[in-house]
Order: sequence, then structure tokens, then C-alpha cells
Amino acid sequence: MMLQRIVPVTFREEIAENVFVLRFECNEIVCSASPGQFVNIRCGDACLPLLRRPFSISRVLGDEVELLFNVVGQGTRMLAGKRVGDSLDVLGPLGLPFNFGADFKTGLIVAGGVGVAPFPFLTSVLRKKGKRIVTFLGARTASQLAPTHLDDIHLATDDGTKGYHGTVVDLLRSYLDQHRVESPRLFGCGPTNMLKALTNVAQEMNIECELSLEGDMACGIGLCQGCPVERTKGERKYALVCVEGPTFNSKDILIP
Amino acid sequence: MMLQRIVPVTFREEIAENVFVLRFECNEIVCSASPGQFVNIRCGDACLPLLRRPFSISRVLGDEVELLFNVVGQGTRMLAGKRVGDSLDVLGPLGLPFNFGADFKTGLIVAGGVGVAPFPFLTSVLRKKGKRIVTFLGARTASQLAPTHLDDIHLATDDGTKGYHGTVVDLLRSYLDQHRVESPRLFGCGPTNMLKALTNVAQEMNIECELSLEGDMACGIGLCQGCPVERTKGERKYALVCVEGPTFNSKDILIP
Amino acid sequence: MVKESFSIRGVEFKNRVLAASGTFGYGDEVKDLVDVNRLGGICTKSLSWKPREGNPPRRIVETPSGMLNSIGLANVGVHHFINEKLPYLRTLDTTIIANIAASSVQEYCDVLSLLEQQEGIHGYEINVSCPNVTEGGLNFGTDCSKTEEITVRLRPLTNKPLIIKLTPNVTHISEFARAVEDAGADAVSVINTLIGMAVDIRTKKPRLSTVTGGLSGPAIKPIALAKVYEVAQSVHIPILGIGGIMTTEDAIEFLLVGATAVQVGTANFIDPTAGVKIAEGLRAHAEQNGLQDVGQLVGALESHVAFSVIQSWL
Amino acid sequence: MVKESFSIRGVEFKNRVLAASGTFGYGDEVKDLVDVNRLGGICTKSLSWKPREGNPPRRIVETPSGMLNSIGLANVGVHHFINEKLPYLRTLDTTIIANIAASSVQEYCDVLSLLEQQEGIHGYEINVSCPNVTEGGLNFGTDCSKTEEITVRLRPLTNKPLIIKLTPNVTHISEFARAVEDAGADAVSVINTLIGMAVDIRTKKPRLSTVTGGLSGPAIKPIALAKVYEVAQSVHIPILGIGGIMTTEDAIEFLLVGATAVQVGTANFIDPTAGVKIAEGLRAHAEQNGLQDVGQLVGALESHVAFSVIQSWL
Ligand SMILES: Cc1cc2nc3c(=O)[nH]c(=O)nc-3n(C[C@H](O)[C@H](O)[C@H](O)COP(=O)(O)OP(=O)(O)OC[C@H]3O[C@@H](n4cnc5c(N)ncnc54)[C@H](O)[C@@H]3O)c2cc1C
Ligand SMILES: Cc1cc2nc3c(=O)[nH]c(=O)nc-3n(C[C@H](O)[C@H](O)[C@H](O)COP(=O)(O)OP(=O)(O)OC[C@H]3O[C@@H](n4cnc5c(N)ncnc54)[C@H](O)[C@@H]3O)c2cc1C
Ligand SMILES: Cc1cc2nc3c(=O)[nH]c(=O)nc-3n(C[C@H](O)[C@H](O)[C@H](O)COP(=O)(O)O)c2cc1C
Ligand SMILES: Cc1cc2nc3c(=O)[nH]c(=O)nc-3n(C[C@H](O)[C@H](O)[C@H](O)COP(=O)(O)O)c2cc1C
Ligand code: FES
Ligand code: FES
Repeated sequence: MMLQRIVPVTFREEIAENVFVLRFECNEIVCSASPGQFVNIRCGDACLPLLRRPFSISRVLGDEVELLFNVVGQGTRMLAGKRVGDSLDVLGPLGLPFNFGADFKTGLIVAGGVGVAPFPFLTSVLRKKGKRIVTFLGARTASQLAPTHLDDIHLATDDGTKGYHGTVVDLLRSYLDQHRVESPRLFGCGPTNMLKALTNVAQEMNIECELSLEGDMACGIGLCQGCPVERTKGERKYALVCVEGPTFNSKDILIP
Repeated sequence: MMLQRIVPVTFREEIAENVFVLRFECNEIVCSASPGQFVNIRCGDACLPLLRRPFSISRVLGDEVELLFNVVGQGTRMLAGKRVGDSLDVLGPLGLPFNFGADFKTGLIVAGGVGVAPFPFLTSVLRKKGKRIVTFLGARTASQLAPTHLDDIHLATDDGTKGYHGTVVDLLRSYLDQHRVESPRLFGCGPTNMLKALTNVAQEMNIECELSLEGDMACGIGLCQGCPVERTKGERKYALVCVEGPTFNSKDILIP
Repeated sequence: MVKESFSIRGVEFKNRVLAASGTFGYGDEVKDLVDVNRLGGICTKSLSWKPREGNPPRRIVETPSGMLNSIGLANVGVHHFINEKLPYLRTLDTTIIANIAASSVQEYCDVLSLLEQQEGIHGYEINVSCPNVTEGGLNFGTDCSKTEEITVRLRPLTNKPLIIKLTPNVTHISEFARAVEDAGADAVSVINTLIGMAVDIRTKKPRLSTVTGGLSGPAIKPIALAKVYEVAQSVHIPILGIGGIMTTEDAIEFLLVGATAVQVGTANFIDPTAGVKIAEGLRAHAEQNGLQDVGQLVGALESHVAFSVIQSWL
Repeated sequence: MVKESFSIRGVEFKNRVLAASGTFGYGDEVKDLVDVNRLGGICTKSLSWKPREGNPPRRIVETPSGMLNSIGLANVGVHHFINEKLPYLRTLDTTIIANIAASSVQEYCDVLSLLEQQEGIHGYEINVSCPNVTEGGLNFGTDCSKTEEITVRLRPLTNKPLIIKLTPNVTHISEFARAVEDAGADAVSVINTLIGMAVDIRTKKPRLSTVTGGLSGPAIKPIALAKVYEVAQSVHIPILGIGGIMTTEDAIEFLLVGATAVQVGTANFIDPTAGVKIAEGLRAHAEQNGLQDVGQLVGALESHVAFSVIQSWL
């Protein structure tokens, strides 16, 4: 059940170049959250920025919710400027979680940049379910990698400063070429191009693949119809990322 | 000469209820400023608030300019939240100073609430010129009085919690009834009603009186024509508070 | 006890704050977050005869103190609405206004007539900011005679409140208000969004898929207030004031300039409880100011300037 | 070396950023703060035949990301301008555009004719957002035939650039742009301020003495961009884009949608060097993107949506 709460910031740190971790305390959100869901946060207290900003739930620890985010504009800059004890207006948990209960043995997690955000939470839940996990993490350069609270991590950087020299999806391909993975399922999050490439891999190798999308959201709760993503089948042309996503099976949607 | 400078905040303190002192370092402004002039400050770094906010120069100390202000809305709230080391976009010194060089022996300073702001600076200059100074300072209640760096202070509060029980202009009146003041000149700053009452006293007693006005300013530098005050004489109906004031002889203007 | 309610054509609204069309879904999306029964009313998302997919992404762009949208009237269509959404709305204890959008005058009539046969709808709000497909795609709402025609055609079809929602993208909105008043409308909603646009300078493309979109939020509040004020000088029917209302103070401004009630739009996206908070704020304001009725604020602007002067400000 | 200049009717502007009328005085107020010679041009405060005192206070109200003004065309009058302000402007090395406001068609003609006899004015910008006193006070700028008439009457009086500054407070601004193009205007300035209002809920009075005023600043940028885009689809004469421009990025948006150059208004109040910074920013942007001419940005919007579709967004 979604909640709107004013919560205290309990932790804030820059963990990689321009990548911040922020935690707030909210037992109720912790209790009802699942991996892949997000929260929608009011970054300022006046009307600048006007709209809330959506962030994946990155981890839950005790009563705390952890976010992992990049500073890209005004909202995230304000969020990065929060201090312990500041209060935060949060709406969540929102959206549909990853289908982590599906029938598979190995979770292949593929993250580009700060797309890693939802995966520490997913990892902890898959671990509890006794799944095997292999994680592929890519970034433009080494300083932007944030490989925390993940299992069996394989790194890639576009500039080769760390790990595999190339995209994270190329790294995944070469891994799948070399390893036999038992009953796999893909979980991906990251930039659009990466998600497209990942969708192709999933299709070629016939692996079920779930993606977490980012969309431009005004409300995050199904009020504005502002976050469509094109569907591949069914009667309706679009699905709403905020309430029918942000996680989708890669077969169900067309990445724009 | 007016300047636009990015300057560091060097001091910030709440000195009375909701009354803040803030200092910034700017040798150039210190060098060219006179009592009664103001600075125009960008309180946020985005467009909220959009316009600069004007503040009287309250004191100069070495290379530092001191402001004294009330938190009344968004701009002043943001200013009160500045910390030492933060930078500030300042335009100043602006406007015409008090005519402190005029021919008089006793400066009678009359301030209502945070209208006290320009007077520590004026006091220090009058002192240097060997003038006698008597200061009348009023506020709604004791906790809002900020009687610092002034001479021969007489206090009044509307609720009688400190000093004279009544308005500061009533206090002035009773002082003038009881004392013979040699060659006086009035200097006033405060709420509109107070300035009106003060203008009446000046007229009745035939004392020259200078007022520092507040007006709604978009630019503070004569560009927008947004800050008119009605003149009592001359060809033109209005004067601009920002460039022809904020200090005026009470005979020259009609307080709205 | 302060009176909060008001009525239009005999239909009562329990207070003077409604949720604006397109910003509150069909009332069921946020039932976890807010007790919608504490709103004066709910205007549904615009309903058309057939379901509409809406425009391709990108549909939303944030602008300084505002937002642009290009939803494309995405909606479930009136049949699905009747079957799937109306049953829930019927369980609510608040006034339900069905907002109708259409691409021909006939479609307006068809949708309204079908809704007339249903239980649970208390009135209609007609969104005329729609392209008139049968006549070259020009917007109904910027053509005074078309706006009038829609009103004339709809009026005989219902005895319930008929509210025409006017677009601000016209020279003299009061002409439109007068026209629909004369044609029998019971109230006007003022304003819909303003036409706006934003460009991504990196890609050199418009940010919205449809190039332009509708601007809403606090940025437009001064414009909306002026439009409501203009309309209030020209008609006697109630005005529902809309545009950038975020707080109780904003709502009071609209009442003072002549709005009988207000609608809260964009604010719902930031705080779905905004409307309820504003309704409570209005009651508290009335209490604190010794008013018996929130309605005493309506048109209570103290202005001694002749209306003819107000155009000469630049 | 990137080309920054452009010209209108043979008059060169050294770059594509001008100071907007009414927001930069007569150029002498800020000479301490900014090298005005680095601007592409300066539009003077609107000049009328006689000096105008302007409206009573309050003239300025801040709004979310915007401001309302009701200056009342306060200006020194054309004679005083010629004697006291023009000599300074003549010393400048930038293009001087005299902006003219009037309350009758004849007054426009008189002011322009008098200015024609002076040295140092390079062109005219006609502010039609003025009440037409001889015909009941209605705004010239919202009446297409009046706007056209002004252009027709002024055109024979000068061989210098004649720029008509259009008001956004109309249904189809492109009709006005086409009318003045046909009447011989060399360019259009788009847009002047939008009508807006604000209320002090404590006193229950309008905040501005004239009730309504003109809205400017970042809040209106999306609307201004849409108006420039609309005009750019309809005329071939240059457009000077205006409205909420604060940064180089904002200016580029206006160029992309079809403005030949931009004017910076409200931003000057916050930072009098805004215009110069934006001019430099445009040059830097062109350099970084390998352009030979800033003008290559003009109308370079990549949009594959038919213009007829863009009204159907709601
Ligand atoms: C469901 C969901 C989960 C997300 N989870 C995370 C997360 O865990 N960590 C994280 O760092 N980011 C996440 N994002 C993206 C994050 O919401 C945006 O980075 C943030 O809204 C930018 O706000 P801003 O004010 O700083 O930037 P803005 O000033 O708004 O924009 C800066 C740039 O980012 C782009 N942008 C703005 N909003 C979005 C958006 N919603 N989606 C995509 N691009 C946008 C703009 O076009 C612009 O180029 C998520 C987005 C969604 C929809
Ligand atoms: C020349 C000059 C010198 C000043 N010196 C000082 C000073 O030394 N110390 C000090 O505390 N204040 C001073 N003021 C007033 C100060 O500028 C305002 O308090 C400040 O601008 C309010 O900004 P805000 O964003 O906090 O409030 P806002 O949110 O803008 O407004 C809060 C309230 O203050 C009123 N207000 C806003 N701006 C002004 C204004 N310019 N004048 C009058 N009322 C306004 C509003 O109507 C509203 O009621 C001075 C004003 C002028 C013109
Ligand atoms: C995302 C969005 C969708 C909207 N959809 C509709 C609609 O379907 N029908 C309608 O009449 N108005 C619609 N509107 C207009 C609003 O009801 C309202 O008139 C406008 O947004 C101004 O109010 P605001 O500033 O409070 O949002 C929509 C507005 C937004 C922001
Ligand atoms: C205080 C003020 C005074 C103005 N005076 C004039 C004027 O005298 N003549 C004119 O044509 N436009 C005038 N304008 C309009 C501006 O030139 C400009 O068109 C408008 O403000 C939009 O641009 P901006 O958002 O950059 O300010 C004025 C604007 C402001 C804010
Ligand atoms: S963000 Fe509003 S419906 Fe999805
Ligand atoms: S504040 Fe702009 S002219 Fe005085």
C-alpha cells in the first residue's frame, strides 16, 4: 500500500563520482516495499523543482530505506545537499516489483551506471530465496562504478579503466558464451541503449528478461497519464510506467 | 560606484526574535558605501525567488558589510539559512545616502522594528563628525528589539514589555516635550505608519527629517521604474525610491 | 459552524474545492492516500466516445514553476468508464462531474446522452479545448460560435449542471463566457492550460512529441486569476477558478476575484491531499475571520479601479 | 571566428542579443556594471509624445518564477529623450532601437517622425500593447486591423527598420504577424507581457494599483516559445524572440524555434550583465558545435510533426 510520509534523513554519502547514497527512516515503507519499486520524493519545499522525483528503492536496512542516485539536475542536487536530520516528503512504495518469485534458478543482473540502484534490494531478496546471482555492472569509467551489496560482480567500463573494456551487455554476452547458466532470468536497469541491447540478447538466447524503466513522470501514481511506454501486444497501445511498471518483461514493451 | 560581486559570508547570527545579522566580505563596497545606502542580494541561485532583495547597509567593519534583517518570506528565509563560507551575489552600494553632512548638532534617530538596520552605520559616521546622537527604538515586543551599536538609546514597545509603553514616535514626542534639543535633525526608518507619524512630528516641531523608505523593487538600479513614491513638489509626480532614495527629506514625499 | 457548501443548478457540492479534470484520474487511483469524500467534487479525466490511446511519449516536461503536458486526452472511453470506473465513483460521498471531450459536436452529444442514462453522475464539465476533427482540426474552444453551438446542443440533453470549461488561449475570454451563459450553461470553468513549448537544445527537438502542450501549475496562476477576474465582470453564472492553485491562500485569491469555487489540478501530482488540505484551509480561514460561510469570500475583492482602466498597465 | 552579427533592413546588429524595452532604461543606468557595447542592441523604454508619470504604486509583484508589472509606460517623453538621453546613446557602439508607445495612431506617427530627424537612432520598435484612447481605450495590440493600420501609417515615414512588437494576449498571434508583414514591417518582436494579476488576501485588494499587469520572466518562457514558433510558421520577416530568457540555453531554444535574435528583459533586473553573458554564451556554443555563424541555429528545430497536429495535445 502506498503511503505519503514526512521522514527523517538518517545517512548521506557520496560513494562514487557524483553518485550519492541517502537513507531515510520509514518502517511502514520498509514493511511494504519489494525490489523494483520506487519512491517519489519532493526535493525542495517550494515549487522549485515543482514535481517530485522518482528513485528506485536500493536497499532496506532495519527501518531505513536506502536510495542510490546520480546528481543530474536541480532536484538531485538538492537531494544530495540534504543532511542527516533533515526531513523528506516521500510517497511510496510505488509501482510493480520485479517478478522475483518467478520460476528460475539464476538471476542475471545487468546494470548500467546508476541503473544499479534497484539491485542491492533485489539481490538480498533473491539470496533469501536461495537463487544463484551473477551481476554485471557497467559504467563509462571506473570512478562511476558503485558495486555495493551485490553478488558475483563482473565489471565493465566503456573506457576500460576497470574490468571488461566495453559495454556491460557485451560483457554479459561473452559471459553467456563461456558459461552454462542454469535456468536463467535477466534483470536489467540502465540507459535506454543498454536496455535495447539487453532485450536483443534476451530474445536471441531466449531468456526471460525483466527491465526497470525510467520515464518522465509528473505524478508517479497513475493520475496524469504522463508516462506511457509502448506495448508490443494487447488491446492498449501504451502502458503507464508508474503503475504498470517500472518493471516490465522485455517482451511486453518497445523501448523507445 | 555600484558594483556586482560574488562575496563570501563571514558571519551569521540570530540576534533577536526572527532578526538576523549577516556579514559578507567586500572591501570595494565598504570603501564606497555611505549610511542609508543599500545592497541588493540574490537570495537563491535558481529563479526562486526570482528578484533580488534589498537590504540597508547596517554597519561596515574592516572589509566586511553587515546586514540586519527580519525573516518575512522566502528570500529572507533563504538568506537566514546561509552559512559562513557560502557565497552571495551582491549588487551595491545602491541609492542615495542620508544627508549626514547637513548643518545640525543633534541627530535624533527614530527606528521602528527592523527599521533600525541603517542606523549603526549612520551612528558611527555621525560620531566621527562629532554630532550628538539620541536614538529612539521601538518594536512590538521586547524580544524583537535589536539595540546594538547605537548611542543614547531610548526604548519603546507596543506591549510595554520593555521601555516606554507605546509607539516609538510617542516616545520621541514625550522626549522632545521634556528636553531641549540643540539644532536637531531627524532620521527615521520603519513601518509606513511610523514614518507618517514621524513626518507629522517633524512638521509640527519644524525639524528637518530624513526618512529611509522601503518600496517594492524589481531592479534596485533604476531600470524598471517599479518603485515610485509620490513627490510633494516639482514637475514630476513620482520619484524612484531606488535611485532618488531610499532616503528622502520628509517634506519632499508623500508616504502612501 | 461555517457553511462550506455551494450548489449549481440545485446540485450541492459539500465544499468549494474540486479535483480538476485529468489530474485526479477517476478517483480510485489515490484512495489509499486521501479520503476523496472530503473533496467538494471530482471532475473525471475527459471522456470521449471511444477510448483514446493518447500521444506518444514524451508527454510531460517540467518548466519553471510549471509543467507542460501533452497527454492527448488519453482515456478509457465512456463505455469502459461506465462499466469499470463509475461503480466505484457511485460509492463515494462527493459530487461527481463527468468531463467530456470530443472531436465533433455530435460526439459531445453522444457521450453526454449515454452518461445521462447512468446513475451516479451529478453534472457535466465540457472540455472545449479539443481539435474539431470534422472541421479541419481547429480547436473548438478558440472559436466562440463553436463553443456556443456545443452549449446550445448539449443544454436540452440534460437537466443536470452543465459546466463549460474555457480555454485561456483567446483574446477575450469573457466573450466566450457570455456566449455560453446565454446559451444556457450553468457555470464556467476557468481556465484550461495555456499553449506552451520547450526545446531540448542538445537534440534540437521539441521536448514534447506533439511540439506544443498545455502549461499548468503555479507559473500560470497570475494569468488564471486575471482570466477569472475578467469573466467575473461579465457573467452571472458561477465560475470554477482553476490554474496553479497549490495552497489555501491561492484558493482565496481565486474566490476573492469572483470564483464560486476552485479546482485543484497540478498540485495533486505533488500532493494528492492538496485539495482536501485546501478545503480544510478555507474552512479554517473562514472561522478565523468570523465568516459564517466560505462563500462570503466570493467576489469580495476590494477594488476601486474602473474595469476599463485595467488594460492600460504596461 | 564565429559570425555573430545579423541585420534587419541593412542595419547591422553585432550579435543576436538585445536588451528588451522597459528593462534596460536608456542604457546609461548600468554603465558602471556592464559594457553595453557588447550587446547586439538596446531597445529603449517605450517613448511617448509627452512624458508619462506612470501608474501609482504598487507597480511590481513577484510571482512564482515571474513578476507582474504595471509601470504605466512611465517615460521621459520623446523631447526629453532627444535632449537628455540620446546624446549618451549616440556615444555607444551598439544598435539603438527606439521603442514607441502611443495612445493614438497619430501619436505613433508624430513620435516616429520627430525621432526620424535625429541622429543616432538605428530603428524603431512599435509597442502596440497600449490603450487606444481615441477609440474607447481598447488595446491596439489585440485588434488586428489597428495593429495593421499602425504599421501602414508608419511605414512611409522611415527607411529604417520598423519592428512591430506583438502582444501574446490574442488567440492567433500569427494573424497579427502576417498582417504587419504584409503592411511592410521589417520584423516582429514576440512577445510582450501576458495579462496577469495577484491579490493580497489580507487586505482583499489587488496587489497592483491597476488590478492587472504584465507577467514576465521564466514562468512565461514556454508560452513565449510557442508564440515564436507559431509566428515562425507564418511569416518570413525576422522574429525577435522575447520572454523569460535567463540563460544561453534559453536563448538557443528561441533561435531553434525560429527567432532570428532574442531580447532579454526581466533577467536584467536580476543580473544587468545577463544580455552580455548570453551573447558570449551563444558565441561559445557555436564554437563548441563547429558552427560558422550563430545564425545557423535559427529555425534549426528538428521536428517531424505536422504543424496541424500541434494543437491537439491536451
Ligand atoms: C521509476 C524510476 C526510478 C528511478 N530511480 C533512480 C535511481 O534509483 N537513481 C537515480 O539516480 N535516478 C533514478 N531515476 C531517475 C531520476 O528520477 C532522475 O535522475 C531525476 O528525476 C532527475 O531530477 P533532477 O531534478 O536532478 O534533474 P532534471 O533537472 O529534472 O533533469 C536533468 C536531466 O535528467 C533528465 N530527466 C529528468 N527527469 C527524468 C526522469 N524521470 N527520467 C529520465 N530522465 C530524466 C532530464 O531530461 C535532463 O536531461 C529513476 C527514474 C524513474 C522514473
Ligand atoms: C531600500 C530597502 C532597504 C531595506 N532594508 C532592509 C533591512 O535592512 N532589513 C530588513 O529586514 N528589511 C529591509 N528591507 C525590506 C526587505 O527588502 C524585505 O523584507 C525583503 O525583500 C522580503 O523578502 P522575502 O522574500 O523574505 O519576503 P517576500 O516573500 O517577498 O514577502 C514577504 C512580505 O514582505 C513584503 N515585501 C516583500 N518585498 C518587500 C519590499 N521590497 N518592501 C516591502 N515589503 C516587501 C511582501 O509584500 C510580503 O508581505 C529593505 C527594503 C528596501 C526597499
Ligand atoms: C496532465 C494534465 C492532464 C489534463 N487533462 C485534462 C483533461 O483531460 N480535461 C480537461 O478538461 N482538463 C485537463 N487538464 C487541465 C486541468 O484540469 C487544469 O485546467 C489545468 O491543469 C490548470 O490547473 P492547474 O494549474 O491547477 O493544473 C489537464 C492538466 C494536466 C496538467
Ligand atoms: C518592468 C517592465 C517594463 C516594461 N516596459 C516595456 C515598455 O515600456 N515597452 C515595451 O514594449 N515592453 C515593455 N516591457 C516588456 C518587455 O520588453 C518584454 O517584452 C517582456 O518583459 C517579456 O520578456 P522577459 O520575460 O524577458 O521580461 C516591460 C517589461 C517589464 C518587466
Ligand atoms: S507519472 Fe503520472 S500516470 Fe505515470
Ligand atoms: S526598483 Fe527598478 S527602478 Fe527602482
